[in-house]
Amino acid sequence: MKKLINNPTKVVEEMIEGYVKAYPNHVRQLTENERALVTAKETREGKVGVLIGGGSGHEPAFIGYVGDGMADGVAVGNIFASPPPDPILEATKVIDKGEGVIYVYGNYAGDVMNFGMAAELADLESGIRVGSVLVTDDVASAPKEEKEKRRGIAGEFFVTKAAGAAADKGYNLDDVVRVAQKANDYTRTMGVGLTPCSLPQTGKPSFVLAENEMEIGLGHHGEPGIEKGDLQPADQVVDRLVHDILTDMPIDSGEKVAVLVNGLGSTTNMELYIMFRRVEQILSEKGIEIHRSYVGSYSTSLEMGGASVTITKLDEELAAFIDHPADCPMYVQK
Amino acid sequence: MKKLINNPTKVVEEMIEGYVKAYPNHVRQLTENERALVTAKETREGKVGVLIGGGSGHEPAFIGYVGDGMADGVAVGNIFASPPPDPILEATKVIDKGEGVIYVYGNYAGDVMNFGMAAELADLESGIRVGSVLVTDDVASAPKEEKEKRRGIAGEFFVTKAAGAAADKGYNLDDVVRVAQKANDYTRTMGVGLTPCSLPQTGKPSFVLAENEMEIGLGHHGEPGIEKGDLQPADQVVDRLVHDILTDMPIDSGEKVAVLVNGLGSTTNMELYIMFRRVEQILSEKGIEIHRSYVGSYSTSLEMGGASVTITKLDEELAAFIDHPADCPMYVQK
Amino acid sequence: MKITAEEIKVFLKNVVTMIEAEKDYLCELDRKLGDGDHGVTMSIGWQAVNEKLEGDLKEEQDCGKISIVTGRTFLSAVGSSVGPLYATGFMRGAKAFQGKSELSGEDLKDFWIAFIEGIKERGKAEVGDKTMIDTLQPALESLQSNFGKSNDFLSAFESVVQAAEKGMESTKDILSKRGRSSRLGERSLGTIDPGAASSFMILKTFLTTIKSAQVA
Amino acid sequence: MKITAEEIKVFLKNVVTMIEAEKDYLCELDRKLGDGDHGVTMSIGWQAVNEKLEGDLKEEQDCGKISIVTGRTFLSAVGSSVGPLYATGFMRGAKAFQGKSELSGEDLKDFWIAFIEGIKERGKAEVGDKTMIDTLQPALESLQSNFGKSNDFLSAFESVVQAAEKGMESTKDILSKRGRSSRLGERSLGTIDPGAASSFMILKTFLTTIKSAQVA
Ligand SMILES: Nc1ncnc2c1ncn2[C@@H]1O[C@H](COP(=O)(O)OP(=O)(O)O)[C@@H](O)[C@H]1O
Ligand SMILES: Nc1ncnc2c1ncn2[C@@H]1O[C@H](COP(=O)(O)OP(=O)(O)O)[C@@H](O)[C@H]1O
Ligand SMILES: [Mg+2]
Ligand SMILES: [Mg+2]
Ligand SMILES: [Mg+2]
Ligand SMILES: [Mg+2]
Repeated sequence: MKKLINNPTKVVEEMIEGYVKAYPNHVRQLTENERALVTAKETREGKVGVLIGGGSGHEPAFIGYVGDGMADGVAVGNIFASPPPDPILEATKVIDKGEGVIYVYGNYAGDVMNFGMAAELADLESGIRVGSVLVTDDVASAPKEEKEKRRGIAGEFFVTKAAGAAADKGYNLDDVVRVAQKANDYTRTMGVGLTPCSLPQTGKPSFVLAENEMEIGLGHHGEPGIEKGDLQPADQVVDRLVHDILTDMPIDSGEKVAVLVNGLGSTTNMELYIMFRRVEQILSEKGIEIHRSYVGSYSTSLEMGGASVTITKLDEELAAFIDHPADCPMYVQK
Repeated sequence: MKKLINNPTKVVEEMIEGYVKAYPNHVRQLTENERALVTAKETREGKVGVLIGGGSGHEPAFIGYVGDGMADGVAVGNIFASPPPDPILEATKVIDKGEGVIYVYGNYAGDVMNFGMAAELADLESGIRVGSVLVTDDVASAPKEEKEKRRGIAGEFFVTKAAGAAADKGYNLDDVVRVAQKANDYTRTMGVGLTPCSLPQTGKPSFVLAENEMEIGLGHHGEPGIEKGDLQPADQVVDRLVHDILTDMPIDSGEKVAVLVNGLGSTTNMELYIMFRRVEQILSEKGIEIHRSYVGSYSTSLEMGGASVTITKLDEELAAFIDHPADCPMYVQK
Repeated sequence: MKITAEEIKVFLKNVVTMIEAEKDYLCELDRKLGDGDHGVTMSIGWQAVNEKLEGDLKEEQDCGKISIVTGRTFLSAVGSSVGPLYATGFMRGAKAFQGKSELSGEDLKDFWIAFIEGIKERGKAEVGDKTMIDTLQPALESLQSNFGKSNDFLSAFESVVQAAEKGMESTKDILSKRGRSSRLGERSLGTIDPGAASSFMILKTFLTTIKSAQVA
Repeated sequence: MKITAEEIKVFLKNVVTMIEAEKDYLCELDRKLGDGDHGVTMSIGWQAVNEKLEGDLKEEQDCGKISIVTGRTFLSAVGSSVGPLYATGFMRGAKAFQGKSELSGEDLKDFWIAFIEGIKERGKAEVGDKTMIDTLQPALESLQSNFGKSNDFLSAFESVVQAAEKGMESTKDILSKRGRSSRLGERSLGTIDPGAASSFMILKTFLTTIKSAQVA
């Protein structure tokens, strides 16, 4: 696949360099570790730090979500690979303002180990309290009985948003963790893949689907999904995705939700709006109230084709946090 | 090409339906014409109305840029086709607050004729004064001596922003037109295409490039460009694009600019940041000050692969307008 | 010769059918030169006209009204470059048909002259710009001179279609200058302009329609 | 038997070379089961180790330090799943080498036991989870029983590599459960787990390295 890059082994470095140069008023690269970025503005004393991160290739996630009302720092891994403990630890030290730091990241073996090691080191070396919330929104990645094994995908946006808003409002670490954990518990995502992406270093497509095929539940890194089949019309695809979500997490008539229809990379906004149209039809038919909607490419898999639907149930507390303003390079909300 | 759609002949209708349902607090579809959208909030008496529009398939342009500080209304055409006069006219009537309306649109034969007819009708039928600014930022589309023949591409974002900010600040129609015209005169874009898009109704790729080919100056609708050649490293591509821009519009050391590195659809943010990195290197070497940067897919061509670089020279007036806040569904600036 | 309102509607119906058949070809031409949508645009516009023909216009006998509604409907459905162009053609042409349910050769000649003049005025393109004007201008000139000589519309229109075809073919050898296809390079050489093709096809469809009306 | 610090560095160098050769194959396995990057990750990590071998470690004679630096360097360069796993292996194994510039069979046995135990502790995977543990656990058991019997490290390690290979092969018949490849479907059947493959290759490279060290 053709890419506008210079050197496949330098893409992450050059990406970060460009990103930081583009948004110098928002983000700052740490001299201690070039894979650690924090907000350009120092955060206030006593604020719980919010740290996110994971592999690269999901932009605007995760680097795009550092800023007021969202994360205070991010650790950047290689493409589709967890960052090592060092940048996590260095960012942790900088964003800790005496009240501890929450790590919000997707539930992948690598991230669990690296963030876990960093959390231990932060405690041992610097006495920083770290709370962790692992995002497990991908319904397709494990059966309900093993929800704790599920992967984290687009729903991480809402979990980050909840944590970021709670921290911004002055909640203490335990409460920020509680809120983020609740957001994760209330969040489900189901996705569909159409066309593969390729790693710059291999140039090989991450999976193969025939010209008329789609795959339900395909992972955010091209991991195999749960069902391959003929490409269906958008409405039928959405029916399937929303059905699986609501089966896994029933929502009563009258309840409020936030919705994210997320594009994986090369899927157009036009298609995402058409998909959202159907999500809205289904939910409003069931009497479920859409409190706020997000439609766009919030968490990608390089240039993969496909999309996902995320639904987060909102109680009053979460609804307020979803409405909380944010000011990040790649996501601003008034 | 695989698309998540229902019916190829209904994509624009369903897209608008989904879009309006997703952002009911921001936009409203006119009952008089379903292809006309205006801000959900009534604009204030005496404010110059800003109307944008063009063919669909460029999302988030143009529908995404309706909101505070940007456009008050948008007319939505079929894919890659100018809207007819009706929705333009209906939107004009609604957003006119007694001080006239400015039309900002790309310089394409169809748009010129349709917006031109609408402007005539607005004057004849409703006595509404209309000023028009045609965006002509695409350096590749005509030589400098025939600048007025050039097409409008990604730079329309800056022209819309300037017009929207001026109108928001209470400028009168003549001044809004003057500002938008200045923004256009100070804006240049050069693009490169890598992979084609396909119209939902034909499914056929809009152009053919070999696996290692790129095309400089390829149009925003797949129109042939000025030069095909082997795909170059990102830095070399950017060098070429910026060189052509600066040759066409020399910028002195010490001058201020706004920069937009725009993805055409399937080009990743990672690649765009890598490209921005080079733009910044070139400009800072020349002593040109980047006042504000925008990196992302601001104006797409369905799922086309490729990117463009836009540079707008800023005097004090334009710099203030670039910094002006905005609150649109697909673009928020604090 | 006499052409009835029903025959005008048959002509329009024939255009609808013809465009569906030529849609892919017209897109193919536009992919080479422009944004690849000319067949789609024409199809959307003429399908909308078709709905009118089967609805509001079903009983309509005023050829002027038929032509105006055709133009307006086409324009509202498509926009694009050809929307204003063809719509202006039908709306200007309508003046020659106003209030008439039966049309003479003179009326038909006036219609097509106004049709083409309208398009020229709207688009301001010139011969050699590689647009439908390269088809329509020679057609116009042929109609003026041949109908003047013979006063036989049918035979004059035979020549018109021939001139139009030659004009259309000439666009192969011209660099693109207008519309979404306007550009610098030389890659446009060798391909017929899509609008030049569709306008030729419309003229040709008119010819075959009035010919079979004559026979019937 | 005696293994010198230089020979340990030769082993690490051989891993660097081996990984470059097997990079595509490891990615291919990971594309089938996971996110397709295992070869890339290993390559990035071992290239970083290679830089250390040619830099800071050039003169280093303390085998413990060499192993610690290898682990730390690998981890800082890659993160990922295998970063913490292999890094923990080298860092735990380092204890058996601490302060030594020459290693006995006993030291080597202790190293590999600590290496594997460290990975088990870090990843908490079990045999049958379709991970590198399916390679490493049989290797561990083989090492414990065979070295105990013979006290001949080389011949014991021959059996270790055989057991590791059998373990690696067994992952073909297991459904994925861990890492980025963890999922529901049955499509993972038939493919060797990439980490099971890379860990086998590392053990095998160690064997060939000490064999040629013996010969030399
Ligand atoms: N100014 C003009 N005058 C006459 N014909 C024009 C003009 N501009 C464009 N055209 C015609 O329109 C055709 C393109 O139509 P179409 O593809 O439907 O619209 P668009 O260019 O908006 O995509 C061209 O092939 C050309 O013949
Ligand atoms: N918890 C674990 N314990 C042992 N090995 C594991 C564990 N999780 C993953 N692995 C190994 O890591 C390998 C994948 O490594 P790699 O592709 O480099 O990392 P990632 O999964 O982060 O992309 C798997 O094939 C598996 O053998
Ligand atoms: Mg990975
Ligand atoms: Mg078009
Ligand atoms: Mg066209
Ligand atoms: Mg992997």
